[in-house]
Amino acid sequence: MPMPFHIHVTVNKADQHHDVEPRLLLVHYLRDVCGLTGTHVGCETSLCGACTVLVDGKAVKSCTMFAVQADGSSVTTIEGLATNGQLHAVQQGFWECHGLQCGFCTPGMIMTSVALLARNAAPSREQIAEGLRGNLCRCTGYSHIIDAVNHAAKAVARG
Amino acid sequence: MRRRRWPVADPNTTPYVGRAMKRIEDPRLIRGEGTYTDDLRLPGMVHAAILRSPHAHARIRKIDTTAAKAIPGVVAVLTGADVNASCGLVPCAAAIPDLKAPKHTVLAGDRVYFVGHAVAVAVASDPYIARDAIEAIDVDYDPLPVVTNAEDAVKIGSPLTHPDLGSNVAYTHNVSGGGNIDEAFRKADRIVKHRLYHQRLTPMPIEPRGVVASYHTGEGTLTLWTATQIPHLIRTLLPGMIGVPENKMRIVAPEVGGGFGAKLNVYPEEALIAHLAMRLHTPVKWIESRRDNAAATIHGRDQVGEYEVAVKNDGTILGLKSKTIADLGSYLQLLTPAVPTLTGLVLTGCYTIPAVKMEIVGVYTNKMATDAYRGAGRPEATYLIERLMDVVAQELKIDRLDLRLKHFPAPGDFPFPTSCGLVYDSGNYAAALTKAKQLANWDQLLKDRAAARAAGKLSGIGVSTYVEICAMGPSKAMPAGGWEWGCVRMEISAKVTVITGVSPHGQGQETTFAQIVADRVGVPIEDVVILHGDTSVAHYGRDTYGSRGTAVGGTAIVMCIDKMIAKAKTLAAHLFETTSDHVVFENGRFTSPGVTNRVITWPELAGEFYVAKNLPPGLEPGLEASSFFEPQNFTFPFGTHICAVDLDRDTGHVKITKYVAVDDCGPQINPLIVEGQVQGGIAHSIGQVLFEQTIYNEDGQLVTGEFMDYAIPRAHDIPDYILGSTVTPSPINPLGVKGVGEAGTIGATPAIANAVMDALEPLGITHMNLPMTPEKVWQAIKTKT
Amino acid sequence: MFPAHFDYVRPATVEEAVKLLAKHGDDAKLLTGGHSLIPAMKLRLARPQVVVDIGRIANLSYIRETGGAIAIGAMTTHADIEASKTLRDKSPLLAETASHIGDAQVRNKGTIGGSLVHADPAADYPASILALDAEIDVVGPRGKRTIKAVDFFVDLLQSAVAADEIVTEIRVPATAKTVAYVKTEQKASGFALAGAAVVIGPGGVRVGITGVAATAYRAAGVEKALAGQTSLTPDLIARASAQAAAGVDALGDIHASPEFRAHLAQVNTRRAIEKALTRA
Amino acid sequence: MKLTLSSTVPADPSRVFAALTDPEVLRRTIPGCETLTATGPDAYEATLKIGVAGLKGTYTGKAAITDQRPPERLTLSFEGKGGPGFVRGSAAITLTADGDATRVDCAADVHVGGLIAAIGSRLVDAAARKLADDFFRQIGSALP
Repeated sequence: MPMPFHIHVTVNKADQHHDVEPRLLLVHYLRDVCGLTGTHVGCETSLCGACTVLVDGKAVKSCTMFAVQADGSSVTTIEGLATNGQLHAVQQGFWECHGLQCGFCTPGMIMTSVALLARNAAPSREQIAEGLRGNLCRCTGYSHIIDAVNHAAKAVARG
Repeated sequence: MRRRRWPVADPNTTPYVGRAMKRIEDPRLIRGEGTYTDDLRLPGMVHAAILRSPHAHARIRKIDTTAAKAIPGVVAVLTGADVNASCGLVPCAAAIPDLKAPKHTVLAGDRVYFVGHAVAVAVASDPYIARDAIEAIDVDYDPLPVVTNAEDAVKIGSPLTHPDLGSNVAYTHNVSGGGNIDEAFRKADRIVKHRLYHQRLTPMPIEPRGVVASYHTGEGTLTLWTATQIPHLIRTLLPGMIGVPENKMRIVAPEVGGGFGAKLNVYPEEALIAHLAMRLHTPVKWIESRRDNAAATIHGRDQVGEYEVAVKNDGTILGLKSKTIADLGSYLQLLTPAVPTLTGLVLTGCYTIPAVKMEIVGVYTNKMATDAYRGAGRPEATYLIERLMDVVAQELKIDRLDLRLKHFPAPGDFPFPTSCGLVYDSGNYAAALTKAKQLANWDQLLKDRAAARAAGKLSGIGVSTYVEICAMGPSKAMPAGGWEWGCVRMEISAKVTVITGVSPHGQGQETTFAQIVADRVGVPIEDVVILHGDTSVAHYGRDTYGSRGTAVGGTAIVMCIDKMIAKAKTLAAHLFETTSDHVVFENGRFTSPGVTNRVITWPELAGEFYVAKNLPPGLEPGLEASSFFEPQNFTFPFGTHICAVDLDRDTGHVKITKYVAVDDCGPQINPLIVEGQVQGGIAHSIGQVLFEQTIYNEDGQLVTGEFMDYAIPRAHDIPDYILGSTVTPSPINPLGVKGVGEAGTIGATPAIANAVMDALEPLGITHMNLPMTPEKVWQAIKTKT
Repeated sequence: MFPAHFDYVRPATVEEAVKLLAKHGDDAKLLTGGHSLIPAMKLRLARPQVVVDIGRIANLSYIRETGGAIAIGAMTTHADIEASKTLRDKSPLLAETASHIGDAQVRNKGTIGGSLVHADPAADYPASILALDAEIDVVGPRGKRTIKAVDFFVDLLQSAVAADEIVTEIRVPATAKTVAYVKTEQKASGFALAGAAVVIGPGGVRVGITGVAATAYRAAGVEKALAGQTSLTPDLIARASAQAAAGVDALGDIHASPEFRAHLAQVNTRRAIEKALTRA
Repeated sequence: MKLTLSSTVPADPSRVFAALTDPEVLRRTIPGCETLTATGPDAYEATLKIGVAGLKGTYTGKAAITDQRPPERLTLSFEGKGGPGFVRGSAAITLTADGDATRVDCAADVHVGGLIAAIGSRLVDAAARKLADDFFRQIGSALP
C-alpha cells in the first residue's frame, strides 16, 4: 500500500490539510474529503467538463488531476463562487437566461465560463462557444448557455 | 441577427402563466447545492462496482472471486449464482402478442449476451477498492458466435442471440389501417420506394445512472435513491423482483442529471443494489461510469426499413407500406419491444394517407437493449414520412411544400382520425408552415440557394412538417396506467404545497407548475412549493416521459385546485352566512357581492380550516385535495422546421446556415422553458443527423464506449436558431397544453437530413444513411463527380 | 474512473527525476500535464507502480528568445504557448497549433513536453514541430542530447526519448508570418483526423502532417514539388498538396477510413499553404 | 480484425521454422513475453506484458501451433486475457525462401475485446501491426 501523502490545499479560501492516497483524484478529494459535491463527474476521459474547477485561477478538469498535484494550490469550486451570498455574475446569467435544465453540467459550465470571461471580458458568441468546447451539455442545446455567458459579460461591463 | 425573444418576467407581475419566468429550481443548481444520487452520503455506506462482460456472447465456464475477496476493504464479491434467486427478473412492461422473451436476470447466469452484461459485483469500503476488486475477479469465458446486425439476424443460419428461443425474431407486429392497401397500390400511377436507416444512438445524459439503497432491518423498509425518470413505476415493479412489499418501499429520484429516456427504465442495478443493502445490512452505493453508461444503459433507434408509397401522378398519396426491422439488442428492457410499434402510430405524419400497412419485426442481437430514447418511435416515423415526402416530390417533380399542403387535414377536420388508428386532437398545420416560411424568409432562402448553386456550391434547404404524440396517455393505450396524480394542500400559514406524481429532471416543472398554481390559487409564486420525485411524499404517480409532465401532471393539479377552491367556498359561504353559489373567488379573495362586503383571504380561511372551530357540519378540517387525471386522448403537437445547409465539397463538412423552428405545443406556460426544450431537442437531432452513432464491430465489441469515440454536439455545433410558435389549444385538457419535451428532436432530424439531401440533389444523390458524416458526404460527392 | 495504486514522488530537479527514472525503470511514468496519462490510468490501461511528478521542477516552464530561435521549457502549458506574444510575433505556428489542442481546460494543464513524448499519432503539435524543424533537448543518465524533429517521432506512441530520459526544452526557429496549421478534427475527441502544418520561408516550404499515419511525418512529396518555385500558384499548390499522403500507410478506424484521412491530408495541406500565403 | 503482414528474416526457411516452434526462442522474441512454458506438444502457456508505450497490460494465455508443414507453414492460435480485455485469434504463417532470407507472410484473424476494443479503436490495429513487426524483427536478430 503506497504511503499517504500530506497535502495542504486552499479550497474556497479555507485551508485544508489531509493525508491522501496518491491515487485520489482531485475531484474525489473535493467531493468526498472536503464534502463539496457541487463538482460533478460525467466521464473518465477528460471530455465532459462537469468536474471543472479553478486551480490557481485557471479552469482545469479536476478528474484529470491527482489531489497530490494540487498540494499548495488554491482551488475554487462552484460552492466558492458566490460572495456573501451574492451570486457571481455568471451564476446570475445562467439563471436569467435559462442556461441550465438538469443542472448536472452546470457547475463545470459556470466555472469554465468564469475563467473564459477572466481572459476575455467581451467575447463574441463564437468565442463563447469555442471557449466552452470542453464542457458537454445534453439538455440545453447550448444556445441559452451562450446567452448566459453573454449576459454575464454585459453585466460585468456595466459594473 | 439573434435577439432574446423572452425578456425575463418581473416575478411580482401576474398572471404568471404565459410569461418567461426564471426557474425556481435554479438557485440550488447554480450554487452547486443540488443533491444528485452520487452526492448522497449515508453512515456506513459501502460502494459497489460491477464487473461486465468483455464478450458479446460467451458461456461462463467459471468465476473465481478468491483474489478479489482477499483485498483489504472488500466487503463482498458476488455472482449471478449468489444473487439472481433473490433479485427476480428485469421487467418488460410492453404487451406485445406472441412476444418471445429471454429471462433477464440481474447478473449473468451461465452466459453473457452482450458486451457490458453484468457478471459480478464487488462491494468495498470505498469505490477505488471496489474497482480493485472487480479487476481481481477471474472469469473463464468460452466465446460463442455473435450476431450484431438485425438484418443478418433474421436470415436462416444466423447465430442465435438466445439459442433457447430458437430464433432471433422476438415478434412481428402488423399495423394496417384506413382503406384497402392492395387496392391503393393497384390504383397508383407510380410506386415510390425508399430504404431508410435510423442508426443506433446512445442517449448519454451527462449524469450517468446511480443507485443508493438503504434497508432498515427492524422495519423491513427499503429506501432506494436512483437516478431515474420513473420512481413510481420502479416502486410498482421492484417489489416483484426483491420481495419487499410496495408499501415498505420508498423510491427517491433526487436531482437527476438528464434522462432522455435512458432513465425511463427498471435496470438490473436497481434490484441488485437494493438486494445488497438488505443482504449486507448497510447502505450501498453504485455509480455508473461513462463507459458502463455507454455499454449498459439503453440505446435508442436502430431501425431499418423498406418503404413504398403509392401515388398518383398529381402527387396524391393513396397508400403507404412499410417493413421495418427493429434491433432490440439482447434483452427486453422496460419498453424495448413497444418503441418500434410507436413508430407505426404516427407513420402517416400530418398527412391524409388513406391506407397504410406496416410490418415491424423486432430482432434480438448481441448488443445492449434499445428502448425509449428522446422521441421514442416518433422521430423514426417522422424521419421516414418526411424523407418520403421529399423523395415523392422529387420523383414526381412537384414542389415539396405543395405536396405537403395538399395532404394536410384542414383545421376544420379536427378531431382528425388517421389511418394508423389515432385521432389527432387539434391542429393547424398550414399555419405553422406559413409562419416558418415567413421566419425563414423562404423566397430569399430559395434565391440564395440558387445563387450558391450557380456559383458551384452545394447548398440545400430542408423542411419537415411534423406531428407527434404527447401527453402519454390514455390508460387503455399505456402499459401500466397513463393517468397522473397530484395533490394540492394549503397549509395553515396559507403557503401552498403541491405534490405531483411526475418526476421532472430538467424540464422545469417546479416553475411551470408553480406558475399555474399561483395564478389559479391567487397566491404569490414564492408561496408555492412543488414536491416530486419521492414516493413517500408523492404517493402515486406515473412519472416523466413521453412529454406528459404538464399536460397530464399539470392537469391533475388543476383538478386539485378546483376541488380545493370548491371546498374553500363552502367554508367561505358558511362564514358569509350564505351558500356556495353566492361566493365569488377571484385572485385569492373570497367575496359575496350583494350578501356582504366582507372579504375573506386565504390566510384567514386556511386558519379556520385547521383550527377547525367554526366549520359547517359535514365539512372536514384541513384544506387539501388530490386528484387522478385520466386523459381521454393523447395530444398531438406539431410544427414546421426549416434548415439550410452548405456542404464543403472537399471535406464533406455540413454547415447549418439557418435554422427555423415553429412549434405548436398549445398555450405556453413559460415560453423561456419551451424555448429551452426545443433548442435542446434540436441539438439531439444535429447529433443524430450529422455525427452520432453507436457502433459495435463484427465481434460485438462496442467501439463507441466513451466520449472519446461517441460524439455529442458541443456549443460550436449549434447554429443560431430562429424560433417561433403558433398556438392551437388541445381540447384534451383544461390547460389546452400539448407537451414539448421531444418536439425538437422529432421535427429537426428530417429537416436537417432533407437539407443535406437537397444540397446533394443536383449531383443525383438520392440516398444516404444516417448519420451523414463528412466522410459519407465526401464519398457520395466523389462517386458522382 | 479509479486508478490503481501507485507511489508518488515529486522530484525538485531534473537530475533527481532522472535518478528516479533510472531506479524504477519500466515501472515509473512521468507525470506532466496528465492529460494522456491520467485518463489511461483511470481506465487502468496504464498502471505505473511509480508516478514521478515533474510538475514542481523549477524553470521548466518558459518561452524565451535565444539567438534566432525561441526556446520553450518542456513543462510550458499549451495555454501559455497559445497566448505567448513572443511566439505570436516570432514563430506563430506553434501558438496557432496550441489553440487547436483539446479545450481550454486541457490547454491549461497539458504541457508541450508531455504531449510530444506521448507521441500520439493524432496530436496537433507533431505536425508543427516537424514543419518547424524544431529541436528537442532531453536529459538522461547519459547526460543531455538534442533530438531533431525528424528523428523524434519513432512509431505509434513512441518518441525517440528513452524511458529514462526527460524532455527539458523545445526550440523552434523564428519564422516569417507565412505559417499555418489546418486541421480536421475527430468529432468526438477533438484529436486530428488530419492536420497539416506549413512553414513557408526563404528556404522553401516545409509541411508536417499529423493524424494520418502511425506517426506524424514530413510531407516530402509536397515539399519537393514546391522546392525552388518562386510563384506558388493555386494550381501548383493543388498539385503539390496531392502528394501529402503519398507513400504513407494511412490509419483507418470508425472515424475515418485510410482513404479519407489521406484525402484530408491533401485538402488541409492545400488549405494551410493558401492560408499561410494570405499572411505574407 | 484481419491483419496481413509480411516481413523478411535473414535466415533460411528451415531455421526460421525451427525458431518459430522453439519455446526458448519464442520466449525471447515475443514482445513483452515474461513467461512461456510448454504444456504439451506445441502448446504453451504464457504471460505477456504488451501494449504500446505506457499503455501496457499484462495478459495470460495459451498458444498452440497446429497445421505444421515444415518449413513452409504453420498456424498459431492464441487466446489471452488481462485487465484491459482479451485477445484471441489465429495466424497462418507462410515461409518462402527469398534468396538467403525468408519471406514470412502472416495472415492473422485477431479478436480483441473489453477496454482495448472500446477505447481508441484507432490504436488497436496499429498496435497489433507494430507488435507483429517487432516480433519478426526479434526473430531475425535472435537467430544465430
